[in-house]
Amino acid sequence: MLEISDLVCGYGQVAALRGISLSVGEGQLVALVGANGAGKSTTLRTISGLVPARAGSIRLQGDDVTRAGPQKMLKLGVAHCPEGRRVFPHMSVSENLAMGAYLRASDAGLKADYERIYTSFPRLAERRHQMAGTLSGGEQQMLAIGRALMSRPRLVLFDEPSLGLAPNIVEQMFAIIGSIRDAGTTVLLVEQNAFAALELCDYAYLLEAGRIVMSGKGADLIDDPHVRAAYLGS
Amino acid sequence: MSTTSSSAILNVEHVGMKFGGLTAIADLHFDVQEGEILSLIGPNGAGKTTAFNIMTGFLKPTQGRVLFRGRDLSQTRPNEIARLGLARTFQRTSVFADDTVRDNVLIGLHRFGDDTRAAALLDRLFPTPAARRAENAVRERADAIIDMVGLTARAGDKAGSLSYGEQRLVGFALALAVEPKMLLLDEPVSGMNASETQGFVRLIRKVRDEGVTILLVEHDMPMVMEVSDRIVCLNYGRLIAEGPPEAIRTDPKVIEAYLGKSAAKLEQREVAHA
Amino acid sequence: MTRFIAPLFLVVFALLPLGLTDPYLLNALIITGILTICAMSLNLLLGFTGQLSLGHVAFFGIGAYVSALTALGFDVSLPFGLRVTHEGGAPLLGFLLAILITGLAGYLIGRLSFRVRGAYFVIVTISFAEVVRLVALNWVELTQGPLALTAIPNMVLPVPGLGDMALRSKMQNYYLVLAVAVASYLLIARLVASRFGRAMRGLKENESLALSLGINATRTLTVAATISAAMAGAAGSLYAHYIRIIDPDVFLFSYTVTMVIMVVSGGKGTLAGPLVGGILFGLLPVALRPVMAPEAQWIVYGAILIAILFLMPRGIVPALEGLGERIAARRKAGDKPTDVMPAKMGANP
Amino acid sequence: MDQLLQHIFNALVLGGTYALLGIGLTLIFGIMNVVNFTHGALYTFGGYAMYLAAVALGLNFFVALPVALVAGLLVGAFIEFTLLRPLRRSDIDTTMLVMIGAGIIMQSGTLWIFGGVAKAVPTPFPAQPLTFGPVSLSYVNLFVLCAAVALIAITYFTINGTKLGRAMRATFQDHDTASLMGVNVSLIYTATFAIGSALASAAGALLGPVYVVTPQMGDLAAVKAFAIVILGGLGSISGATIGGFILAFAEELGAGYISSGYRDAMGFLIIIAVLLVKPTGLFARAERIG
Amino acid sequence: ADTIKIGVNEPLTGAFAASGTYVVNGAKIAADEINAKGGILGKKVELVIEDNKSNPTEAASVAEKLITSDKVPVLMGAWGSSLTLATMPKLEEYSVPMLVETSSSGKITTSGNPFIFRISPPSSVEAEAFEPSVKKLGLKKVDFLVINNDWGRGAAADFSKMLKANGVEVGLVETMDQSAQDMSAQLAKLKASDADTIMVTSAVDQLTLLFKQMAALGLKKRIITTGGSQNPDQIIAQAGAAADGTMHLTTFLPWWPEKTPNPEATAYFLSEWKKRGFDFAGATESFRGYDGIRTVAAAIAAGGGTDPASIQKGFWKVDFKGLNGPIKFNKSGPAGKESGQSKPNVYIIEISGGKVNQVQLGG
Ligand SMILES: Nc1ncnc2c1ncn2[C@@H]1O[C@H](COP(=O)(O)OP(=O)(O)OP(=O)(O)O)[C@@H](O)[C@H]1O
Ligand SMILES: Nc1ncnc2c1ncn2[C@@H]1O[C@H](COP(=O)(O)OP(=O)(O)OP(=O)(O)O)[C@@H](O)[C@H]1O
Ligand SMILES: [Mg+2]
Ligand SMILES: [Mg+2]
Repeated sequence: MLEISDLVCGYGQVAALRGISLSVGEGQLVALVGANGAGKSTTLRTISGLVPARAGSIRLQGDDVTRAGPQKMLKLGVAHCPEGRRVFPHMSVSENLAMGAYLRASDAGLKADYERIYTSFPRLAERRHQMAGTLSGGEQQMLAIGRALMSRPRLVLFDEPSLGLAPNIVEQMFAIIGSIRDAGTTVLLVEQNAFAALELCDYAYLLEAGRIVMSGKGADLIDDPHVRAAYLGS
Repeated sequence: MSTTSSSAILNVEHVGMKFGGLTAIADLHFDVQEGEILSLIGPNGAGKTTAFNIMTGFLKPTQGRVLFRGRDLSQTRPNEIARLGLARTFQRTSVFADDTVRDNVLIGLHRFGDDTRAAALLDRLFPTPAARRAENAVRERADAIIDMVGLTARAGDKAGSLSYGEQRLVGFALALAVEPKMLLLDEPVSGMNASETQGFVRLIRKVRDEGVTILLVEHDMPMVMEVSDRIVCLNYGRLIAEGPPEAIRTDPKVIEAYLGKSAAKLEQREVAHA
Repeated sequence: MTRFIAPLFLVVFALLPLGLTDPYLLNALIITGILTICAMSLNLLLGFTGQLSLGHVAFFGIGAYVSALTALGFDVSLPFGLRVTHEGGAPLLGFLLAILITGLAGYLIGRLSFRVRGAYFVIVTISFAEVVRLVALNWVELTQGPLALTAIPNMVLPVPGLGDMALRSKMQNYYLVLAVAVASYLLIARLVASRFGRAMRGLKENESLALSLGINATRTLTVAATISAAMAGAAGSLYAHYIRIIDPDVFLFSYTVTMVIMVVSGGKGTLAGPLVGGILFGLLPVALRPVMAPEAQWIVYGAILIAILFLMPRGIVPALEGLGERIAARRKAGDKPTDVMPAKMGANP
Repeated sequence: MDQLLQHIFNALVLGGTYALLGIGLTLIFGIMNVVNFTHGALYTFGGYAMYLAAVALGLNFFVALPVALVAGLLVGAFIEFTLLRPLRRSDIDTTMLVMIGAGIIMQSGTLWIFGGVAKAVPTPFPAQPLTFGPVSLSYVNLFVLCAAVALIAITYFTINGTKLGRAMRATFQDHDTASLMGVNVSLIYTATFAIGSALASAAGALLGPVYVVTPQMGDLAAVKAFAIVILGGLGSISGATIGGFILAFAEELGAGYISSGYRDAMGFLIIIAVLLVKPTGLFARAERIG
Repeated sequence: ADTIKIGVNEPLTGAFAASGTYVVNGAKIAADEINAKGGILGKKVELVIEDNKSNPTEAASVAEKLITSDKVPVLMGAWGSSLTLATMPKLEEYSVPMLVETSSSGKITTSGNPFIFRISPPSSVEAEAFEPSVKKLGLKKVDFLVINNDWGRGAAADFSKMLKANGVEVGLVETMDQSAQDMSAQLAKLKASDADTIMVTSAVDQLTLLFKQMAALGLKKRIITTGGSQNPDQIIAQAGAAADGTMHLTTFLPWWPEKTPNPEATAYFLSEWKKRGFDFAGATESFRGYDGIRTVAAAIAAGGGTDPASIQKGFWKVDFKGLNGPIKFNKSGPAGKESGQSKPNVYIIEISGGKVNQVQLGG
């Protein structure tokens, strides 16, 4: 579904990605792991069009979308749940969710989608009218996840969705990701909780200093001694 | 629950906090002993960050009070609390984004070698030799702190251009620059992977060994269980459990409200470690 | 590279009058110098603490009035049958009082308005300036209101061994302004380099983080506001004794706008910025005057302002600094090619 | 008593116009975070647009009004497109200065084109006032009040009740994330500035006929608009509306019963007083730390 | 030099741009007329016109520039009183005389500046001229509404003094900011007062607004404006019926050139004004620029030299008929350093039925 080849990009004079290639198959859950500053977030930002690519290409279902820009990507069904929550602070929880559904052409099924998110995260239901900026860190993270799902994407890019979530909510979150994958949505997942991500994914890439250094089935990476030492802490 | 004991560095006494109709903290009561690593855990929205905000003077509790080394903090402003030796980090990344990492730490060290002599004012206004010496000392100290958190390679980069995990380290370095007696860390390892977390644990231990008491808020349970001397668990702003890690891990109330199935995994890991 | 701007300016402007015979240009330089002092003082707030004062002219005006009234004397009756009379005294006393009283005003405004930040601070300062202007306009007994204070004496300086010297000539006034400007510059430069300067920077960028590091926001900002106000007050005093007549028009909002233009176009938060911006926008109207119609002068003035910001959004001095850095980086890269270039600030998403 | 009643009526009319000035600015300053020094110039522009449409082109008064409004919309879009767009990532002081430059150009341009002599715009309303006992109210003022209220209501609904309004708020809170939601951020920038400008222009077009049209008419209006916006809380339409009425009552009653010399000081004194009591402004946004 | 330079220091941009421009246009007519007749002392006059931006600091700088760079031996300016006051130290510094054409502040001629010669009336002169009419109009109690600057406050003070001396009660003194557009609060207060007459001092734009707002409030009292900056035709055009019944003290009667002290000159000035495509309404303001330059020319001729000192001496010898009466300077201010003040005629006109009528009450 998503095909990235030789992607290069950076900020100012900093090179963040030095030519990476990866592919995500339809309906797959692909994990991207790597150390702080490796360029994981940058990869996702480039796919969704927030950061322009300097070289290389991004193809979505065969079409070149390297310079499509965020709006176009969303129209093509790519949603990005950004790093660091990034909720709209002066809008209520429900308005934030409504922003997630901004591009949806029709309101059909909108109600059901709200309810689905509220049942997944009951805390959000409780706080429907609270300004998102005053939510606790974890509550904001739940909101960010819910918001990304509101567009009914075909491909979701999750950037550290477990960040700041309580252990029981983390589990729930992984369950949700598993279930949307099972429902046919493709997922590209960046996670520091590498163990959980590698367990859950169909395929994984390891990013170091802006280059892909390893890829394979999740289980294979878990067993790799380098990965164990550098990312799993054992 | 413990009452004010002589070795407690921080006493939280029946603190409550309401936002409009919402009770974020209800009658919170616990102590932190000098030199320990105490973790504060609890579900999202339980009131942990709010408790930090109260302890550091950013919020005034609607009820109760906090004592730091026996001193009531209710009328004390955040900057004064920092000067008393109680420093914190923030849950959301918080750095001086437009300055380099080194300048960040220098700002944090703005009181380094503080002295109230009248001559200090002169040093400020004229480039006396004493002023130059002080300036060199402060720069050395900054580099030492940066080295300690492992950011030496990025010391000259703008803090805002660092990756998320690196920015969290800058936040930690800033708190260290205050030379605190006690550190409040709000989710310090979020955004770090397991190996980076282990490095950070070593760092915390080192800081503690230098005599700094640590109160930790963190959702990374393996890390919490490993590093804590004692754990306090909150739910809906109330204390639901308090005790050593082993007790908390198996406490049914904590499992129900917070740990969920991960409790079982923690046990496995423990076994694997053993 | 930009380190040399200030010393260069000092040398050029110290020598300039020796080759300059046109009193009109000298007059323009004096007025520009006075406004540049104001700009430097505004920069202390806007550039280094990040607080925009759009009422800065209030301190300038208060300084002018205090100094003028000290020299001229006054006789006012207050409520409850009180009566205050002052005979009129030495202009130098007025200068010192102007600094003292505007500093005090700055302190009070700081105490009051630094309970709030950002936009709210802006409006408190505008409000303050407007209220002060209206007081100057309506308290006729003290200020003569719109009738203006006239016949303000020239500044008199005691010269050791020579007795008092009245600064009647332009040249004398020019060097007085230059001396005050140099003193202001040095004071700001030292402040900014000290830990007080670090505290200001911290507050400007992230206030709650700064607080958590023990930086006393209220005190730091109030001290900055006090010094800034006192400096503007000193400039006001110089103005009063040079122009020798003042009326409530010294509180015109357009003076504040001019100061802001000088600071931001030159580069706020840099030491040399207000100097460069001050000289440029102080002398630009003088340069435009002979070449075009009055309305066109303003249009060109506005267009030049916009053009500068389009080319150098952070101001002239930071742009020069950036240029210098890039040249240095290129030279270094030439020496030993490296893969990673030093980080440059990009937009932070 | 009669005098008080008259003051109250006056303040209501004045408050409506202040509120209209305030909401235009609250969009640009409060929501977009651009310190808009062209607001006064756009207000003046509205006055002259009305003059051109009604006097030079001879259009009907009620046709000329929307013409002026649309002209303001276009000028606003143009300013955003040419001046603000290239500086989108610059800081607030830089854009403020560019707006100062633009304001200077617009005002001097107006002076150059139209000269300094005031222009009057005739209205179709009867000159005789409506009288209720001791209180008089002119038809024009009544019309202006109604038009202002209608424009405020429409704006309020647009910002708080439509998808466009939501996208506007989202964009200026976090524009990268807004673009991830599929918002056409560039369009929103232009639209917001244009709508704010149209409101300023509408205020000028409505008040031009009540007063006279001069190149300086916007100066005082702009300062007051800033005060209103901040009194009411940044970015809040209802706050700006209430702020407008508070300012009007303060000025009217202050001038009536305290001193007309300090009339314009009243509003500012109120602001200082309010901030003393409530340092976050009347309608503060909830913020949190940590 | 083959020309005589006259510096003109007027507000061409900023708050007073309209008035300053009118004055300059009047001045140009005078200069062209003088040059067409061969100039003075055999030399043509050349106006050096500078904009003081309605800002006192600029006014002072402009004076400095005109004197030192352009080397003008004499100036005319600077419209507003604070603008004029700001230039005065410069005149002393360089010993160059200036003709003041518009400013009304008493201080200008009483502060001991011997380089000042004024043809516009300070409000005390106006009040004096109006005195005989007080009884005839039957004034009992008068309120004031004045612009909050030296001009308005000076008028309120001088007229109050004169009225009190004539047994007329003085009530409220309300002020308005020079840029204020909404005066309804002041008017509501004046409406509730028991005075029979309101004396108003302000410039034409604000007067227009006042009359409209008075009508809107149903305020019907006798209105008398002072200050000579009314442009009645502009008021009629812009305030319409609202201006009906208002009375105005003016110093020039362009409506009836034949009734003016110098009918031919008035007729010439008005025809030139029209020929150049200017608005008739501006004539009441611009005639001061015209008379001002003619006065300067007369001073040059009388002094017999083109240096500042001769011109200063010449001013004292000036005696000719301006558009509003004889121009001749009387001494004013502290002995030894007197300024010159000419005393123009003052007329009362009334607007009724959309027309200007002269009120013959004596005076
Ligand atoms: N806005 C920016 N300006 C300049 N450099 C940046 C910016 N954002 C990221 N970088 C740099 O790009 C590199 C990759 O950053 P990125 O955020 O993609 O890392 P990451 O893998 O997501 O790390 P983390 O796990 O800490 O989030 C880092 O070296 C970082 O310093
Ligand atoms: N300023 C505020 N206004 C309203 N509600 C608030 C405010 N600050 C916090 N809250 C609410 O109080 C509760 C406690 O928040 P707090 O940030 O302390 O939670 P937390 O325990 O730190 O959670 P997390 O683990 O998610 O960070 C949350 O439900 C939050 O929504
Ligand atoms: Mg990342
Ligand atoms: Mg928290």
